[in-house]
Amino acid sequence: MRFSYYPGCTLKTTAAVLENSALKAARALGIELLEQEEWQCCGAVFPLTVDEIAPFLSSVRSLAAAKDTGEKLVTLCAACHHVLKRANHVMKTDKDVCNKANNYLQLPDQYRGGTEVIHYLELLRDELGFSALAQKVKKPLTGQKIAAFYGCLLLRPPAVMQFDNAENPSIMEDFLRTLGATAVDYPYRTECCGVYLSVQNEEIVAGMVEKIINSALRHGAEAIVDACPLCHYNLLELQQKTTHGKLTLPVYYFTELLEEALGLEDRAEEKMAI
Amino acid sequence: MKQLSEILKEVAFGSLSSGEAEMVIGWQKGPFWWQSFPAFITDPGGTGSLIWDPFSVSNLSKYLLKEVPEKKIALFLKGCDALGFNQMLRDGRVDREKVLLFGIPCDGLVDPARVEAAGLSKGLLQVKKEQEELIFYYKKGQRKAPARDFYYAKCLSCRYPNPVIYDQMLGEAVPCQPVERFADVSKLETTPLEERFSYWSRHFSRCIRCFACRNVCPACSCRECIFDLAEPRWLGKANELSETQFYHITRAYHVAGRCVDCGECARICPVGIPLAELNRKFIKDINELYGEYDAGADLDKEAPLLTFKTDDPDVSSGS
Amino acid sequence: MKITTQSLCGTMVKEIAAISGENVAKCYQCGKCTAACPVNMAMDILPHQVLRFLQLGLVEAVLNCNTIWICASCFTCAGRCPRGVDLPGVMEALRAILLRKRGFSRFKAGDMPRVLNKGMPEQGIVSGFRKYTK
Amino acid sequence: MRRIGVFICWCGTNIANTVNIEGVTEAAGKMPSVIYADNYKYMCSEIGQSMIKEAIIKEKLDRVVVAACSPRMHELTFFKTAAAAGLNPYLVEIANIREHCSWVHKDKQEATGKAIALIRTAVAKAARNKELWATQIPVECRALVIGGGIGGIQAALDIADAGFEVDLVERTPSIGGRMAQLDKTFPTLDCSACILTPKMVEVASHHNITLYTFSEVEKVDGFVGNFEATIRKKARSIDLEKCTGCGICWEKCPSRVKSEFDEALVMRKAVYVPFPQAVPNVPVIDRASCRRFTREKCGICRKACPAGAVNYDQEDEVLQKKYGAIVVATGFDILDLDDFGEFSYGKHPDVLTSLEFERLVNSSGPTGGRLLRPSDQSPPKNVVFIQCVGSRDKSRGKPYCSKICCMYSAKHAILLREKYPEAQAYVFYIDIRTAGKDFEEFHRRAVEEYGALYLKGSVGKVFPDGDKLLVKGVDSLSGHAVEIEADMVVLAAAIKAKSDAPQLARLLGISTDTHSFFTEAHPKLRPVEAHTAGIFLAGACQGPKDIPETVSQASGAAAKAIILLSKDNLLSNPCVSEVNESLCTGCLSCIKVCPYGAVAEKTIEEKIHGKALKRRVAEVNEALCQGCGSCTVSCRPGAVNLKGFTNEQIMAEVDAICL
Repeated sequence: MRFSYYPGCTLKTTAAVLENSALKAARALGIELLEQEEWQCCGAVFPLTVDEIAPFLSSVRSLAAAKDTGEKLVTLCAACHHVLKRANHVMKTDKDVCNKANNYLQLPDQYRGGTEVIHYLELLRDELGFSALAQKVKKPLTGQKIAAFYGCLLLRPPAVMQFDNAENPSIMEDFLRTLGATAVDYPYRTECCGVYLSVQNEEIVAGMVEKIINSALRHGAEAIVDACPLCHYNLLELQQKTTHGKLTLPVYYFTELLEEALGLEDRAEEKMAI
Repeated sequence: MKQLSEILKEVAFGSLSSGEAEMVIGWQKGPFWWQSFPAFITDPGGTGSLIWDPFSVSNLSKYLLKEVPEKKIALFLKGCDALGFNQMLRDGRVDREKVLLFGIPCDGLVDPARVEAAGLSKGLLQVKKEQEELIFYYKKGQRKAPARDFYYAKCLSCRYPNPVIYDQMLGEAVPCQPVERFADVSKLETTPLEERFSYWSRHFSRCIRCFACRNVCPACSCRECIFDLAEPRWLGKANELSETQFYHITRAYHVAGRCVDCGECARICPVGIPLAELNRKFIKDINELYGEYDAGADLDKEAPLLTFKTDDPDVSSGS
Repeated sequence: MKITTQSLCGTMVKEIAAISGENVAKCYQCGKCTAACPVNMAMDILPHQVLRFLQLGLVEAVLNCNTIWICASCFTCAGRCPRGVDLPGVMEALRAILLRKRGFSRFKAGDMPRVLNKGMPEQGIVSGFRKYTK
Repeated sequence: MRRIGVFICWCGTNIANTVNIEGVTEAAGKMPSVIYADNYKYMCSEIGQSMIKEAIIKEKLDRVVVAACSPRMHELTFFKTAAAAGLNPYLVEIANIREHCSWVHKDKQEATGKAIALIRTAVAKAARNKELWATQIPVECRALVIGGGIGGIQAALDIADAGFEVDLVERTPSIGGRMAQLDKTFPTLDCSACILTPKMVEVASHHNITLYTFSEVEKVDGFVGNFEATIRKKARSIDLEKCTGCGICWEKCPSRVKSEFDEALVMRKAVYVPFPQAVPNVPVIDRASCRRFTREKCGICRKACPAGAVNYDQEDEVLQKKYGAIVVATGFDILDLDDFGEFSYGKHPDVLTSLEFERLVNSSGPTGGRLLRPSDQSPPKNVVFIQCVGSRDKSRGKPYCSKICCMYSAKHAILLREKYPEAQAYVFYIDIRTAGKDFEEFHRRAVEEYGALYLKGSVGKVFPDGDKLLVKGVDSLSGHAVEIEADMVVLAAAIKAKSDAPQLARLLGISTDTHSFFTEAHPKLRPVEAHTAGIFLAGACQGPKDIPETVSQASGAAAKAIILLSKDNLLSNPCVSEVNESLCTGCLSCIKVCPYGAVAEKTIEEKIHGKALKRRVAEVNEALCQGCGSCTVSCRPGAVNLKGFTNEQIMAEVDAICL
């Protein structure tokens, strides 16, 4: 199985853990992820204004490059996935924007949304299959009660993202169960963590994180997993802030659990100890 | 391995002498190198004159409309002919029980105009095809050239070189290597409306109303064409451009969803009107609107323009 | 408050429609957006009221509120709106008017080191930068 | 040479103000074959009609053109006028110079020109009009009613009372439908069962009604006055004649499955009567869950039955019956709430649909009417009702208003207080719609006397929190986001068409709208008729409706059916298609496009080259044909023609406009 792979800036720096564990797991699963040459930053947020095309262009370059290889484009960072998937949708459905973008970029071939953008989790579910993944689990996470946190970017807006049932998703829970863990259901799993508001309004985000963490704890979670560097930062750093440094619920990227279940690496013991 | 033209003679002889067929429709050579005419043979002794060569372009199944058989008629079908035959079958114009079909794999036929354009026609006596090459025979000596260079444009975009219907297949199936067939249509679609109108007006103004396009078409199988009716008179007798346009547009509409894209209308036109382009525009539109559909390819598939579904959501009549 | 034809279809109203691509008349004020909004407690004008003000042509009122800066573009409202209104797009249009035309900037270069020191991921910094600055 | 008369109407000032009547009359007089042209202020009046009659006789007119309003309005009037003067009515042609001309134009000169063109067109067509004659079709004096809810019950009773035989076909084991599931009815708070049960019993005992429960209509052929239906009576596995309804069988039955009637809130047995007042009060064996049929063991009910009524070998019975009219009253379903995960429906037992709530307050329901929370069987104190869940929602639900939710939620708020005086109802609403007799008063009572708190706004999400449900919503009037700790949340889920409504529509040859509700022939003037003649609509299968509206429509549909059945013969519309066999090539495209199944294949024999040959051609069933013309446009050789609108006539019209 071979795919084009778009990493994004955060994965090369603050969220290197996410990328390293994902790539390691992919290799173990026989999935070839070819990092795109000369990828550019997706812009981190999808441009919601419809009167300018400049913010789309870097995404379109990556999408067009993937089309040239004929492979599906795999993303890992939730924000990059959101931006690329939506940009692709616009290219597919909005003739006007599509024409302008093509005119501007002067690509050798016109790009009209032909690439399929899939998230790493979708890759595991739809391309590899959770049942195939289950067979590769060497160290099942039996007995571990883990809460999945979806965040916004993978799920919404539902009509475009088509990731899962936006109000009642199950992909991450199915993933956790595949690894042998017990998935904890709690009502805040699809709420917003506060995203970039933590740049300026940390107190608002702290309040939102507190609700999420408390809800997960009340439902018996021993750890929480996410798929987005910014969710990860908010859940981890602002949890510590509200609890005055005491981490009540460890936070992991879903790929860290994958790595552990495949027997590639133990989660750092010291991390558990916090 | 036997030459296809030999096998063809054998099966023709066989079917006539066994009494399985009362007539064989095939091709025979005319006086010139480029002439391969339809032949109607009822005597087994006459089958020796049958041929299969790079000029056997006419679709023989259209003659079934004229011939009223008591026993079977045997005939030869190329890939394109088979689509046309199927369409006639779907339209209820031929009786499958009354025909014996010999399928012929065909990777393309030679356009005499291209031979002429290549300067090869002078003193030319005969053209034969061997593998991928054409051999041009002259009084003195012969010349060779790649066959594909001389094929009809319609053959280059052919997607069904092997017949989809037959009783007996003669020869080995040939590979399919079609070129994009909607390129001309797509190009025309992007030109401004006035330009397109003048493009077609220019072509239609040459029409001499010989109706060969209709007569050759396997989708034009009506017992009496509306353009031949005295009442109502759809088409005025005077040679008015607007009326000629009306004829051609109506013809295209009448074959819409049924045209098998054999390109015979354009090939036969004595004044070179690119009628196949008009048909292909319809095919392209139908494919885009209702999903891919190849008329004549699959008799079980619903024809898009002839399907009424009561579960299609109706738009309510409003206030 | 006086409502006039001029105030209802002023140039600003049209500009917001052009930038967001959204028609605020689609909103029938059910309040689902506000009810769904995870940050409504920090807003001075509630999301459904933003749309109501725009329906009334009261553009300045919404340009001066903190709501448009609190909106986190989490798309919860848009995902649940029964009328399919892209409220995050409207919020972005309002921010865009301030950032593009009025030289407004909520995130300044001087803020950068503070944010970086916190270990904030690049994704967050770029997002904030894109939302708060031209 | 024809002798055509043209009569131009002023329509008071409606036409005369915009069209130069004198100019038009003069122009008409010069048109080919027109030998007489005149005008009058009101052509449809007695005097106007007399003018036409006199002219037909005096001028020996053989064709008449009336230039007036739409043929929809007065075509029949002028047909009768012509007939009275001895002229075949189909020789009259109407030129619509009102709706198509004077009403839509301002410029008098242009409108006059257009009126002349329209008349020229009508004259050209009239010259080619032929005499047409309606034929008589006998009527089968029996009605079929599909669906045994309150709509079907009412229609069946009305038709039966008028003296006609009615077959009532109901898919489930009992008639009663949705109304049987309800506790009280708004706005009077009558007990639903108390007013419905007598009607159900009346159906069962009516000498003109034959009841087929646990039965389905499988096929309908034929046409108005002469339908032929195939009805499958599914095997009940219980002998209707022998069973006394004693109940021992279901007491003893060991299999338990979710009860459809109780909205899956409780279990029923595999042999069961859906509810105590069922008609007929005879159980059925649900073979899908019966051990006898699934595992080939058991047989307890047969052993236990004192009447020997249990028969495992019973087979489906298929009946063929003829009907003159059909009433469709198949009701509605509730929207599936899978896409509305924010309400936690299906995830938390105390989040209910309104219909489930209805069962919980119903004295014959799972809690004996005590209204207890499904989670812990405790009485709820705070109940939040949420309106428009999927209604008026073009994104995830249905764009239309479900019409009954405002009222039943007010009813629920009242019933809650009546059960538990301490309990508090909260109702989140977008708009309150109470446009029915005594509806607004009822709603106000819920607020003022029963203390329901209405909040204008929506609920964003329901967060299950311990044994409570935290409801986060908004009160948009105060401008505050609100949080309510609720014990129970009730969702007014949208009404939708039955999921198999499109299949039934196909079977009957009627049409559905984009939401699969059956469409009426005209939204205002023919609201109880389907597009297909002889088929009538009643109740929520045509769109969301409350009980009074359903009953009214059912009586309306019944009246229409009675009008039809009380005729010995029907006059057919002579404007139907005909096939010119010599032109027909037998491609049968016409069969494929005919919405009414009115075209069929036939084999003819003819001589070609001295040989007799068989050939297939198309044939039109004139009784089924509705004159829509689909076949004629699909016919390439022009072999199919619509009488009264032939290709020749239409070409003549086109030529008259263009040339």
